[in-house]
Amino acid sequence: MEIIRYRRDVWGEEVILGVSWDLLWVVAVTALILLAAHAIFMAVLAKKKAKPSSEGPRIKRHDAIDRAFHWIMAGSVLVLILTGIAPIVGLRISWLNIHWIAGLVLTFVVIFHIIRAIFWQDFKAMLLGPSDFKEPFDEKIKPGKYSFEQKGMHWAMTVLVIAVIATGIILFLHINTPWWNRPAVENEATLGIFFLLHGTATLGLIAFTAIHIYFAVRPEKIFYTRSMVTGWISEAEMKENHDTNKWKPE
Amino acid sequence: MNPKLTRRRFIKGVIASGAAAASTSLWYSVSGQNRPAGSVERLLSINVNGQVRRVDVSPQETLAHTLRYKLGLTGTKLGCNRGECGSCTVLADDVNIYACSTLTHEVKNKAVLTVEGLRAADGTLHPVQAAFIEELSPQCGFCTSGQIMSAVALLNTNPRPTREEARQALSGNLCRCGAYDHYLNGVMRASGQLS
Amino acid sequence: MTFMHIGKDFTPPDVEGKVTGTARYAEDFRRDGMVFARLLTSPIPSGRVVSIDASEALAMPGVVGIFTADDLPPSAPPANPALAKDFITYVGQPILAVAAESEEIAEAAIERIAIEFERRPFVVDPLDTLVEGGPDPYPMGNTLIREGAAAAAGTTASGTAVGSIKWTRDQIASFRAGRFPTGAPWGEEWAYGDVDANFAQCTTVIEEPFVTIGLPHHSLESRTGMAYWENGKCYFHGSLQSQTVGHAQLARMVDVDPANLVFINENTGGGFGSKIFPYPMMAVTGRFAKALNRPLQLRITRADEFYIGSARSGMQGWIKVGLRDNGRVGAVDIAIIGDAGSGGGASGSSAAEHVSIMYQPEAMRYRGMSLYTNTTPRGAQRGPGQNEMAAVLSPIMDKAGRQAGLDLVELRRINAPGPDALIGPRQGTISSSYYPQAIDQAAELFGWEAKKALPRQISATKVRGIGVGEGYHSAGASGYDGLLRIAPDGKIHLHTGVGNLGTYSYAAVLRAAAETLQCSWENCVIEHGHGENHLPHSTYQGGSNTIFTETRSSHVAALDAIRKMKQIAAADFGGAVDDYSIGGERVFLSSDNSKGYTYAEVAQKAIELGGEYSGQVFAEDLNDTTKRSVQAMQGTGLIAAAKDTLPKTGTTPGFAVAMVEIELDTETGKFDILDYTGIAECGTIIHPKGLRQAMNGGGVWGFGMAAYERHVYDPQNGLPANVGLYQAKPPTYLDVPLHMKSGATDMPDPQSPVGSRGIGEPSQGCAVAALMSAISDALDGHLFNRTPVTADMILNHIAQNDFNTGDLKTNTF
Amino acid sequence: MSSHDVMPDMGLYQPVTVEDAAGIARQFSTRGWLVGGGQDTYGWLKDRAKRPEVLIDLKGIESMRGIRETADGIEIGALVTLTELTTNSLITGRYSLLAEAAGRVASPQIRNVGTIAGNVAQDVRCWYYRRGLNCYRAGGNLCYADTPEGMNREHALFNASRCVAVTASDTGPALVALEAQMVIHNGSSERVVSAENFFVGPNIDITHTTVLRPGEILTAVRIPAKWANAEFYFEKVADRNVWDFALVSISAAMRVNNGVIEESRLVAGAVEATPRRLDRIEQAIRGKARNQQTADEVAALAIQGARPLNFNHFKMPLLENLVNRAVRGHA
Repeated sequence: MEIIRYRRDVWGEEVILGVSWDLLWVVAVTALILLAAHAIFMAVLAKKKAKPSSEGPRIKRHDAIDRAFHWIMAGSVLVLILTGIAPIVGLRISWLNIHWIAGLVLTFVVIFHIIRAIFWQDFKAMLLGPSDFKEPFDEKIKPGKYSFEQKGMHWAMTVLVIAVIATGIILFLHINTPWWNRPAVENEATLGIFFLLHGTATLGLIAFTAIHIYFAVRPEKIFYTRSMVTGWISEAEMKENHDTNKWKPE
Repeated sequence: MNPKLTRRRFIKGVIASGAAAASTSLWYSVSGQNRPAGSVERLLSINVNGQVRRVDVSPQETLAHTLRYKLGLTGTKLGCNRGECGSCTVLADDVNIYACSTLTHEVKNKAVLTVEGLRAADGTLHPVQAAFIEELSPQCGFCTSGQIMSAVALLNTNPRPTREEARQALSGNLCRCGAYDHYLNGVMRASGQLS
Repeated sequence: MTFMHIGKDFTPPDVEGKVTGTARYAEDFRRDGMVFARLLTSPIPSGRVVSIDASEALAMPGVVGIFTADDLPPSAPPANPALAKDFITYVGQPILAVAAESEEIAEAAIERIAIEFERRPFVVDPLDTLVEGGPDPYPMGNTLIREGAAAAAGTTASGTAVGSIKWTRDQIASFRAGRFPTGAPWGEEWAYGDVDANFAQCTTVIEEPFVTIGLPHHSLESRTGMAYWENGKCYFHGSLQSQTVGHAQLARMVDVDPANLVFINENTGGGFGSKIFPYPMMAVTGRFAKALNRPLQLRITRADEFYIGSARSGMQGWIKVGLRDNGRVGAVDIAIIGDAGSGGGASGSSAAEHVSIMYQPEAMRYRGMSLYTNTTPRGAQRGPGQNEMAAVLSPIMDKAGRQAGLDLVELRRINAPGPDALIGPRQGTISSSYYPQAIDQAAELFGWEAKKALPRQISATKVRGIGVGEGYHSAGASGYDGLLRIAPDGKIHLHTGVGNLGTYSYAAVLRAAAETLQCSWENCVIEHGHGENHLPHSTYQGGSNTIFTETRSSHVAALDAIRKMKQIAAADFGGAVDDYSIGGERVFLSSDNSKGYTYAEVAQKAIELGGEYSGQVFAEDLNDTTKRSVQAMQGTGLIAAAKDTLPKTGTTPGFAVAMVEIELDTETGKFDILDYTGIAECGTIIHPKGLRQAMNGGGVWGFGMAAYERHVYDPQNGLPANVGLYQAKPPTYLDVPLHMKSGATDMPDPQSPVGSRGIGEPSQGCAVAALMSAISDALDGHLFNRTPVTADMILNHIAQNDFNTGDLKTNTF
Repeated sequence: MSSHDVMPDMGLYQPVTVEDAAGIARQFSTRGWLVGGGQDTYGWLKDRAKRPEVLIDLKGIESMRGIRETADGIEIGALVTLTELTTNSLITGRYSLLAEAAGRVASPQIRNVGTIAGNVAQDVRCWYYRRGLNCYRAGGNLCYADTPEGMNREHALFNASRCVAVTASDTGPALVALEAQMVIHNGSSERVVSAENFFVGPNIDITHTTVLRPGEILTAVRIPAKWANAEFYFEKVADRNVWDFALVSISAAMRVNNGVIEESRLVAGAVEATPRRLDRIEQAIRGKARNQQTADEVAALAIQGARPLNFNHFKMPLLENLVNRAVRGHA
């Protein structure tokens, strides 16, 4: 199996076309196996804890605007993944326009989110410090607003999304759009590297999206998902999962 | 202009491992190795100019190649080897085709007629041949065999074509010398319409 | 004058082989142990070979060898190397050849060869290299420098170098906009008369830019060669237009003594100027065969033929023409940038010469240059210079004529070159001309006046256009050798070193010898096409040149035979040589025809006498090739060999005039040619069917150049877009008229013993010019100022789209 | 630069049933190549621009031959040659549009061998792509034709999504006009796709021109009786009249009653990657008289949405003019 797709062009030069889409199946199968293993582990071996009640006082976890951001982003990422892999898996849809429009949506919401997170939100709450790394290994340590896993997922997603956006914009500049005509490609090899990066980042994004969705629907975590819809978690849920010294909700 | 001044490596070579496998089996596959089961037999009997000839034909071999390289019938010319000129025109079951764009295996059950097979048993020229001489139809002659074969195919089905029908029928034969008018005169003469 | 043979049809001996398939061309020959070679060609338009790794290919079973530029004598730009190494200058340029037991193996081996290239800047449009700062096609520059007269026009023999020439951006912009660029340097220049003073006397003066695009020859037989060496002799099966004129050159190329080179070339599948002389690839065939010590066939594919098979030069130019109030052309000023491709020569000067002869301007100035581009090498193609000039000139002259209120045929008639016409920068004379009569003959046969009166609009979407066009080419030389042998069996062996490229002139010219000898054609045997047939040094066969030149050679050989026969007869029967006559294939005493010999008897006598009669002694002024042939035949009959030293003055012209009527569909941009009439002015007709072939074939070539064929290159990567025949678009049966009319003045040229001149090139020039004029006429005199004019250009013009015309771009649109 | 012209070494299968052929095709998937007449195939292979390992010659499959009448129209076997289409009385009698289109393909010899299936399934024409350049359609990341300096006179006006190549088929547009159905067999089952949906553009699948997937074989083309003996118009404009691909072609079928167009199908060739149905024209002429006036009124609709490249602007007036002719009914 190859990792990178090459092709020898008529000038005899080996040009990188992009990531090998065989890896898509590797990623999909690997993610599936790992998640299935986790599910089985949780179902069979893990200590069953009582689920904290969702009744009682409600603690605000996400502003409406942040929830909207999350879901727009989620939607655009899913659309991007779907339209991006459609031609690879042989799904015959007119994907490209949807893909770049979704890409633009994603880009705008990400920019919005970055600005908002830096200036108006508790940016520190998401920072991943050295102390956070003790958290998974010590049951006594509870996180602040965001758990180690949540922070990890956030930053992984941040890196991947920025990577797909950055490479995606470069690729976007190479197609015809309502605003410009594509230029002549001066260097096919460089373009190929951007396709490779875009593809690689996509594979990562697919894997992390799968993990994210999996955890989002796990019974012990689903209240977070609910909070992403409704904005609140219960006080019981908060106390069970968070250190109130570190997270002081309004 | 976008001069690319970088030194770049050029390797005319194996595009993909699959292609490499295909081409390595090239010549020594004559002995029959590397042939997937169920594919065609190499040893063929083909009917050319009324004679059944036994030939060893590789699966991808074109009829023009077999005629010229294996059977010594060099009257069939290769002008382009791409179906773009008509110099290789032969008849397969009386239908004019481009021998360069036909696999020999495709015509194994057909009667192939080339320019060498047109003379009568007593050596008399075919009427098209005689008429082409009379009209001095060929110039350089490289396309002539093909022109003749298309004319023969036409007259087999339409013994008295109009000049327009003749040029339609011969239109798959390019003449770089531009002797079209003269070939048409030849067809008209061969069909007894010019004297 | 009544002739026995001249002006009568005959069946050339090679026709039967062509219709039965037995005529053999170079690639039809096989030899025991023969290996097959194939070329690896460059994917890059400009650069050099850094390294070649053929180890993998050479290790393949069945691969017998590789041949690279290192195996050839060194060559320097602008010479066109057979195999490139340090100077790759076009996509498709051969880099190396691989030989193997089969073609399949050779092709597979080519894919296993690793080459490292270094790229250099490249350019596909001459104006892009001419502009300051523009890329150069060679590292040392962009233009051909002809050092002295050593290099004849259109060739790149020794005496040439690559120099550099640049214009400012303003000068380029001005030229592209159709104005003469002030202060710009040129490569060559000539003038006669006072141009400015003559313009001042003109009442109609027009200035127009023009562009013509090169096109490949695409001879249907590619330049495949096969060679083998036996006992120190090289046997070479090749495809050339000329059989013997290039013998010494070919011998040098394959590195063999000329006496040990046997060149075999009975049939040539088209040449059109691209096979006049030995071409570089022949060196590879001959030397590779020697290196391997095996018979070797180097087959040239259709794509290879596009790359190395030569092409017409393109022109980007500007012309200013002035008419006096009597319709005479008073002055012409013309500037031409020629696209020489890679290592070729452009033909601007001969283009200008066309203007000078066809319109006889009182004063004229030409400025030009030949620029290289990273496109295929250019060389002579059917009237190089003259024919593309004819094409663009015709509608421009129509415009001037219309402005001056002249009928367009009348305009040509007023300026037509008559017998006292002058030509070119030196204003030399011509041998004869009946061209004004040819115009009248054409107008009569075509019905010009009647067609002119017809309505332009045929229907709502169809318009009629009529046009007249003129073609010219120099049509004859002198100084070549004639050779014949009368055998003791009475057969007259007529030897010729003229090539057989399909015009049948190789045979037709020998009929001049039969005519002089007053012998029956049936008793003549033509010896040609094979070095072992003992051939004389004959002219190079550049179409038109053969008939005039070689009827003279044939004639002098026949005169030599007659002299010798009379001497033999006089010696035996008494009396003076002048008392003897010939007739009925006998030489006899004029006063008593019983005293004499048959040709058979005189041949036997010649053998007995020896000496000059049967080739033991021969004239010193014969060419070495002829001498060798005479020596090889000594004692086999009466040998007559002579060099043509008959008087010759001035240029021998070939003229043709054509008239075309088209029906142009304004909704599709397509047109049908309703009438094509071509009249040749080529002296006496020697072979009517051959002449019709030349006229009609030239007509088809003219249509191709006018409407279909051209080079297209991608400026981004230097790739040619239309390598294959289906993309190059030579005209087919359905692109030419169903009937083509032709004729000739049939008046004798005094400098040919039978009165004949050639017509191969003018037959195309008149056709392309007439068609260009007819297209322009159909569109109310619109000038495209270019060839070809394709359907898209016509559509764009009608739709008032200003896209892709103008700007003088060549090769890229 | 490749100047090869000898066929590369490869395997050849000559199955005699559709099932066997589909089986072999499935087995080799993208390494196999279906051959009918082969007139587009061999050039690809000689150029080494496509490198399948085996050829699957379908010509031995009898069930894919012949032209049959069916309850609703006719069925044309995939192996029916273009010449047969021009001579068969069912076609020349009822569907002369198809006969005319087939008669303008390439050259007589190619029509004698080339099949209807091959003509519709042939790959697009783009000289860059056909030279083996690494373009989108060849699986690469760029287009050489649609660039500021690209030589794209023959390329697309419409719906170019990255790739600007056009369909080369003359019969494809005629079949779309006739509402043909394409019968596709995968060895075990059959599916039927309308001609209109049979062709796919680069926006949907940039490396294929039809819906055929590896292992699938186009076995027949069905033409419904609906358009039998309708009024037809076909015209192909190409540089040369032989061996040339359309610059633009038009195929039209109309039902005309008392001079009024009741229903019509107009399809243009060589203006995009697939045959282009001109539905705006069809709607605009419904209920109108078939005459010059109607033609002049509607023709401009044909080029709405056209996006010309550097050198193909001429295709706009050409398409408009051909639509005009088709609507008015004469050249």
